[in-house]
Amino acid sequence: MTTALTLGDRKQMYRALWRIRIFEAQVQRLAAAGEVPGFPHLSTGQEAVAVGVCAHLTREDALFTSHRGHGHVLAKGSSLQATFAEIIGRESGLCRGRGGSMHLVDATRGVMGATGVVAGNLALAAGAAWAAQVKADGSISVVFFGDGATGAGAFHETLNLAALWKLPLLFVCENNGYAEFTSREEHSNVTQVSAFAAPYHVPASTVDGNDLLIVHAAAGEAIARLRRGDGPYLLECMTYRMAGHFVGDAQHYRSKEEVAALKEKCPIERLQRHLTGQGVTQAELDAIAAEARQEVLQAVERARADPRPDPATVRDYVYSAPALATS
Amino acid sequence: MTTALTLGDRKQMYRALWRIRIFEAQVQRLAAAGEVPGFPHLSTGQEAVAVGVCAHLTREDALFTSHRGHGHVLAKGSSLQATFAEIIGRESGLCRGRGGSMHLVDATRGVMGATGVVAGNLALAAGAAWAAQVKADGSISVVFFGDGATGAGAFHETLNLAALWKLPLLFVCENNGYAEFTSREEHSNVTQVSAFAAPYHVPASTVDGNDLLIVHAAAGEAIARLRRGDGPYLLECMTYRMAGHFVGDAQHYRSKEEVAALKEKCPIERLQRHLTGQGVTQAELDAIAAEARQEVLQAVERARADPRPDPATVRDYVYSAPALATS
Amino acid sequence: MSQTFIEILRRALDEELARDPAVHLLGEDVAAGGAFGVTRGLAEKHGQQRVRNTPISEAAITGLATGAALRGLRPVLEIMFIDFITLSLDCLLNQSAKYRYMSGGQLAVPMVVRTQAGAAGGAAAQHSQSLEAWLAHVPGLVVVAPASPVEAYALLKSAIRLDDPVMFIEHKRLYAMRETLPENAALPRIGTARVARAGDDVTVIAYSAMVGNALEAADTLARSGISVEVIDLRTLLPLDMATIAASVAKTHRVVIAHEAVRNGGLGAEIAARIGCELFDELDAPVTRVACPFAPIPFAPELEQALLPNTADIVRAVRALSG
Amino acid sequence: MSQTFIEILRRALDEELARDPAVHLLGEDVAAGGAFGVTRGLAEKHGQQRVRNTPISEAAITGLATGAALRGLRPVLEIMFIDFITLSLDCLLNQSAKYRYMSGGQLAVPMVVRTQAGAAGGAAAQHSQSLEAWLAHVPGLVVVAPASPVEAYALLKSAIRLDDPVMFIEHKRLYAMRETLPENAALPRIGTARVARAGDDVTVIAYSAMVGNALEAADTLARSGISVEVIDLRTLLPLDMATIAASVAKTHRVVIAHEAVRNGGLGAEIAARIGCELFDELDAPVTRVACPFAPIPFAPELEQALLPNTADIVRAVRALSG
Ligand SMILES: Cc1ncc(C[n+]2csc(CCOP(=O)(O)OP(=O)(O)O)c2C)c(N)n1
Ligand SMILES: Cc1ncc(C[n+]2csc(CCOP(=O)(O)OP(=O)(O)O)c2C)c(N)n1
Ligand SMILES: [Mg+2]
Ligand SMILES: [Mg+2]
Repeated sequence: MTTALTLGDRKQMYRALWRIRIFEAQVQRLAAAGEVPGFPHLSTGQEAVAVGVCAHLTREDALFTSHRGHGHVLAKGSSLQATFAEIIGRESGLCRGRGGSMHLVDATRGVMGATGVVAGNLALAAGAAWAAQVKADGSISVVFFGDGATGAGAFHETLNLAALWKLPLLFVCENNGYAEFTSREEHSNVTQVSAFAAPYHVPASTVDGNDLLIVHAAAGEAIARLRRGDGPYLLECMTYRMAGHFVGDAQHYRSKEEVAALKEKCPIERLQRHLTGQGVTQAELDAIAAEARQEVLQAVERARADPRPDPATVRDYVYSAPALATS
Repeated sequence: MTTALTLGDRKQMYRALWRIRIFEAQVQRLAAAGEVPGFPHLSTGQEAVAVGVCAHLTREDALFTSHRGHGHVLAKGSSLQATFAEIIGRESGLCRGRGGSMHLVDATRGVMGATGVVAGNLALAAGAAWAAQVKADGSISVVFFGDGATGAGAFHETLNLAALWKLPLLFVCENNGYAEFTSREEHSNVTQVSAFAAPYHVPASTVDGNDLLIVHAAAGEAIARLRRGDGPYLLECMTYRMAGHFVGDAQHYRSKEEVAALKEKCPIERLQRHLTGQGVTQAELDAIAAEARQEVLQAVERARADPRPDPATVRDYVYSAPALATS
Repeated sequence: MSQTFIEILRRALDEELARDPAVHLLGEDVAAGGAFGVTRGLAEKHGQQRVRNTPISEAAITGLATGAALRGLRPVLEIMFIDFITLSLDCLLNQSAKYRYMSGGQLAVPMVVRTQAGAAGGAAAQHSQSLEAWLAHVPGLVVVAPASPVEAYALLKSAIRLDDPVMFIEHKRLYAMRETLPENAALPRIGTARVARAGDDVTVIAYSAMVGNALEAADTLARSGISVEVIDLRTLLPLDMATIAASVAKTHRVVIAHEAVRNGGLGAEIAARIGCELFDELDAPVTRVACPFAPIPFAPELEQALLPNTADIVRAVRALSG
Repeated sequence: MSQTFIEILRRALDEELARDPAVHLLGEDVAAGGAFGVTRGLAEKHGQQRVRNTPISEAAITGLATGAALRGLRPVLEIMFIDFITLSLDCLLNQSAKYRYMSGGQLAVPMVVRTQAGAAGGAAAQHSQSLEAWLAHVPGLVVVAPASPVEAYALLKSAIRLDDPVMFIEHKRLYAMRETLPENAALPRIGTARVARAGDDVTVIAYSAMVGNALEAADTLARSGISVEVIDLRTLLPLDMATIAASVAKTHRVVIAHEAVRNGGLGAEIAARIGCELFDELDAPVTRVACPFAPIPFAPELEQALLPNTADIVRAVRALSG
C-alpha cells in the first residue's frame, strides 16, 4: 500500500517538519542560555524521516528511538509542551523530568522510549514486535537508529532474531554519514546499511531521506508488508545532520563548505519546492510556517513556566512497591 | 598460493586426522570413567577443518579456538601429552591444570586460547591480527568458531573491524548445523554463513569441511591473501559433529538415522578413499592409523601418570605481582 | 512424592504458563528442554509460541524480553550460565532496571531472568562464577537466589507475578536436590529472608547452595554445644535487614557465607550494614566465609582448595565463639 | 604553568606514546580528539596507526585491545562513558582478567581501559553512573580512580606500564580541574592510597571526585574544631588496607564517601574490612555517605537531591564525633 497523499496531507506534513525544526531551534536557543540540562542532540536536517515514517503509524504502534529522537516523538503525536517540558526537566514533562532528552517515553502514544546507549533499544523494539505478534492485534514496532549503530553487535543480533521470528519490526536507519566526529568511511566498510539485510533474506531499501515524499512512500510500502505479517523490513534513509552532533559541538571534523553544500539538501526546502510546483503560494507556505512557529513558541513558553519536580520525590518510581526499595 | 601436496604430505595429514580422532576417543573414554573434570566438547567428525587449515600455519601465527578446540590445538603442534594432561587437570598440562578443555593455551606454539563463551574470542583474534599488522612480521591470526557463534553480536562487530582495518585475520566457521540442541534453521535465517562477509566487501567461501583436500586448498588460498596484506577472509566449512554436543549429551534433538547417514561423510574415510585411489595400500593406511593410535595412547598414559597441581598454588597467576593480590 | 530442584522449577513454570497467557519462556535450547532440562516438555505442552528457542544472542534476547515486558508480556528468559549475563548487562542495567524510573512511572518491566551460577566439577573459569553482587548493586532490579526446591518453586512463581525485573539465580549444585512440595504452599513474599534453623550463639547468614553448608556446619557445631542460627536470605536485593537484626540481637555474632569472591561480594554489604546499623549489638567482628580472590581453576584439587565449604564455616563460627 | 585534568591526561599519553612503541590508543573518536578532547592532537603527532578511531563496538574493541595485549602491544582503550562498559564486560570479566590465570601464567594482558564516570549537569540515567564496584569484584583486574590532575598523570603512566589489565576511571566533574605538574614527579605505586590531609578525630575515606568533597568538608569541620584525616584511595583494587589501618588506629572513627549507590558500592567492602580487621579500633559505626538506591534522574533539582555532597560528609562526621 502506497498511501496517496492529498495536497492537504502534504501541507500538513510541511507543517510537521517546521514544528520539529522550530522546536529544536528552541532547544538550541535555551541550551545556549543554560536552561537545558545535559547535552541534547538535534535532528535538524533529518526531519523528513521522522514525519515520513510516523505518518503511517497509529497510537497502538510502538516507536523506539535513539539519542536523536525529538523529531520522532513529535511526529508520533506527543504534546509539544510535555516534550519540551521533559527536555528542560519539568514535572509536567513526558517522564516527569526523570528522563530528559535521551529518554523520552510517552506510552499512551506508543512512544516506548529513546536510549542514550547507541543501538541500546533495537532489541527492545523487537520485543515489542514480538508482543504485537503474540497479541495479533495488527500493530507493528518501529525503531530509529543511526549509521553508527550498525557497528554495534546488538543491531545484528536483532536483525537475525527479527528475520527468524518474522517479527513486525521496521528498522529505520538514519544514515547521516557520521557517528559523532567519525565519518562513515572511518567506522564502517559497508557501502549501504541496507546491505546488511540480504544475508537474512530481509527486504530492504535505501532512499533519499531528505525527500519527505520518497520517505513516505517507501515507509508506506514497508509498513504495509509488516502489517500483512511478512516480517521485518530495513529502511535506510540517507540524510545529513545540519546541526552539530550535540548542542555545543565545535564541529572540527567537518568543513564549513561541506555543511554549507549540504544545506542545499534541507528537507524543508525540498518539500517547499515541491509544493510551490503544485501551485501553493509562498504566502500560504509562510503562513503554515508562521503557525507552526506560533504553536511551538507557545508550548515552549508554557513548558518553561511549568513547575520543577519536587526533590522529595526523587526516589519514586524505582520499584513497583515501596517495600522493595533499598537505601 | 595453493600448496601442492605430495602424497607424503597427504599421508601425514591422514595420520593427523587419526591423532585427533583417537585423542578425543580417549577423552570420551576417560570422561565416562570419571577421569575428566568438566564437560568436554569433542570435534569428532570435524577434524579435517583443523588439519586442513593449520597445515598452513607457523608457530608465529596466532590461533584462537572455541569450546570445541582440541583438534585445532593438536593440529597447531601442541604436545599430545601436555594437551591431554590439561584436559585431565594436571600440573604438566598446557595451562598447569588451571584452564581445562575449554581454555587451552600454548603460547610458544601460537595457540593463544580457547574460550567457553561462544564468540568470546573473535575480537581477541582480531587484536592479535592487529598486533601482527603493527609489527609487520608477516604473521596472521586465525579464529575457529561454530555456526551458532554467528548469532552473537561480537562476530559482526569483529567482521566490521577486521574489514575496516584490513586485518590479517582468517575467520573459520565450522558449520556443523547445530548450536547445542538447536538446529541451524531454528537459530538463523541465513543460508550460508559466508554470506555475512559480502556487505563488508570481505572475500569468503563455503567449502565441504569434511574433505581435507578441499579445506586445505581453500585455506591455502585464503591465507596467501592474508599474508599479502589483502585483509581478512571468511572461510565456512560445512561439517557435522558425529559426537554429542558435549560428552554425555543424550542427543534427543536428532534422529539416529540422521547421525548414521552423516557418518558417511566422515573425513577420515573420505581421505582414506582418496589415498586408496592414489594407490596407497590398506595395509599402509592401517599402519598409519595404528602408529597414531600408539602415539596417542602412550601420551595419554603418560599424562595420566602426571602429577596433580598443588592446592597451595591455587592463587598463583592472578596478577603480575604478589603485591597486587587481594584476599 | 519428592522432586528434584529441576523438576520443581519445571512445575512452577508449567503452572504459570497455564495460569497466565502473558507468560512466555525464551532462551537458548529452551524449547528443546534447555541445557539442564528445566523446560523439558513445556514447548510440547504449551506450544512453540510460548516456549521459544533463541539464537546465541544474549544481548538481543534480554532486550527482546524487556521490550515484550514493556508491551504486556511476562517473559521468563533463561541465560544458560550467569557467566554470560555479562552480555545481557547493558540491557539489564541501562534499560530493564531503569525503565520505570526513566519513564516517570509510565512503564514497568515484569520479566524474570533465570540463570544458573556457581562452581562444581571442573566447569572452570568461565562457567562457574557467582556474580550476584553485580546485580544487587543495580537500583530497579530484584535478585532472588533460592536454597532448596520448595523455596525455588514458590520464589519463581512470585517472581513471575512481580511487576519488576527479577534476576532468579539457580545454583548448579542444587539441581539434583530433592524435596516434596507441600500442598497449597503459601508463596513467600519476595524480599523476606527465612530462619532456616533457629539458634542462640552465632548467626550464619547464607543464600543459595551455601545454606546447605551452613546447615551442615550448624549440625557439626551443635555437637560441640554451639547453637547456630542459619538465615537463608532468599532475596538478595532488597535485603531483609529486619530478619537479620532480630537474629543479631539474639546472638551478637555473625558469619556471612557465600561462594562468590569475598572482595566486593554481597557479604560486604551485609557486613557493612550490620556494622553500621547494629554496631552496639556486636560482640565480635562480622566474619565472611567466601571465595578467595581468584578465578575458578579447572583441576578438581584446585577448585576444591579455592571454594569455601562447610569446614570453613565451622572454623569461622568457632573462632567467633572461642 | 597549570593544566587541566584533560590536558595532563593528554600529556601522560603523549609521553607514553613517545616512550614505548608498543603503546597504542584506540576508541571511538580518539583520533578526532575524543569526546572530551583528551586525545586531541595525538593522532597528528604519533600517527593514525598509533591513535585509532574505532566503530561503535565496545565489545569488539575491548577484545581487540585484549588480543593485541596478548601479542605484545600495550593498548590504551577509551570507553566514552562507564555506562557503556557493560558492553565490554564479557571480555573484561571472562577474558582480559582471567587470561593470566587460565593460561597458567603463560600470558599477560597489559592494557589500560580509560573511562569516564559520575554524574554532572543532567547527563541522566545512562551517562552518569559510578560502576567501579563491579570492576573491583573481578579477580585479575586493577582499578584506579584518580582525584586530581597530578595524581592522574602519575597513575595513568604507572597503569600503562603495568602488566595487568587496568581500569582507569576518570570523573567528568574533575576534567576542568587545574594543577601544575611538579618536575620529575615520582610515579606512585599502583595499590597505594595517600593521606590527602592529615587529621586526628575522624578518617574520611574517599576517591575520585569525592576526595574534593571530603577536603572541603574537612575545611568546614576544622572551623568547628574537628580534625579530619582524608584518605584518597587512588587504587580501588587492590585496596591499601595498611594506610587505612594506620589512620583508623589514630582516629577510631570512619566515614566512607563515594558517589556510587551505597548498596553494594565499594564502601561496603571497605566498611566490611574495617569492621572485621579493625574491630577493636572502632569507637563508632563506620558510616557511608553515598548515593541512595535509584537511577540518576535528569532534572537538576532531582540530580542534586540524589547525589551525595560535602554537606552530607560534614553531617556524617559530626554525627560520629558528636
Ligand atoms: C554504546 C555507546 N557507545 C558510544 C556512545 C557515544 N555516542 C553517542 S552518539 C554516538 C554516535 C552515534 O552515531 P549514529 O548511530 O550514526 O547516530 P547519529 O548521532 O549520527 O544520529 C556515539 C558514539 C553511546 N551513546 N553509546
Ligand atoms: C555466550 C554463550 N552463550 C551460550 C553458551 C552455551 N553454549 C555452549 S556451546 C553452544 C553452542 C555453540 O554452537 P556453535 O557455535 O555452532 O558451535 P558447536 O558447538 O556447534 O561447535 C552454546 C549455546 C556459551 N558457551 N556462551
Ligand atoms: Mg550517524
Ligand atoms: Mg554448530
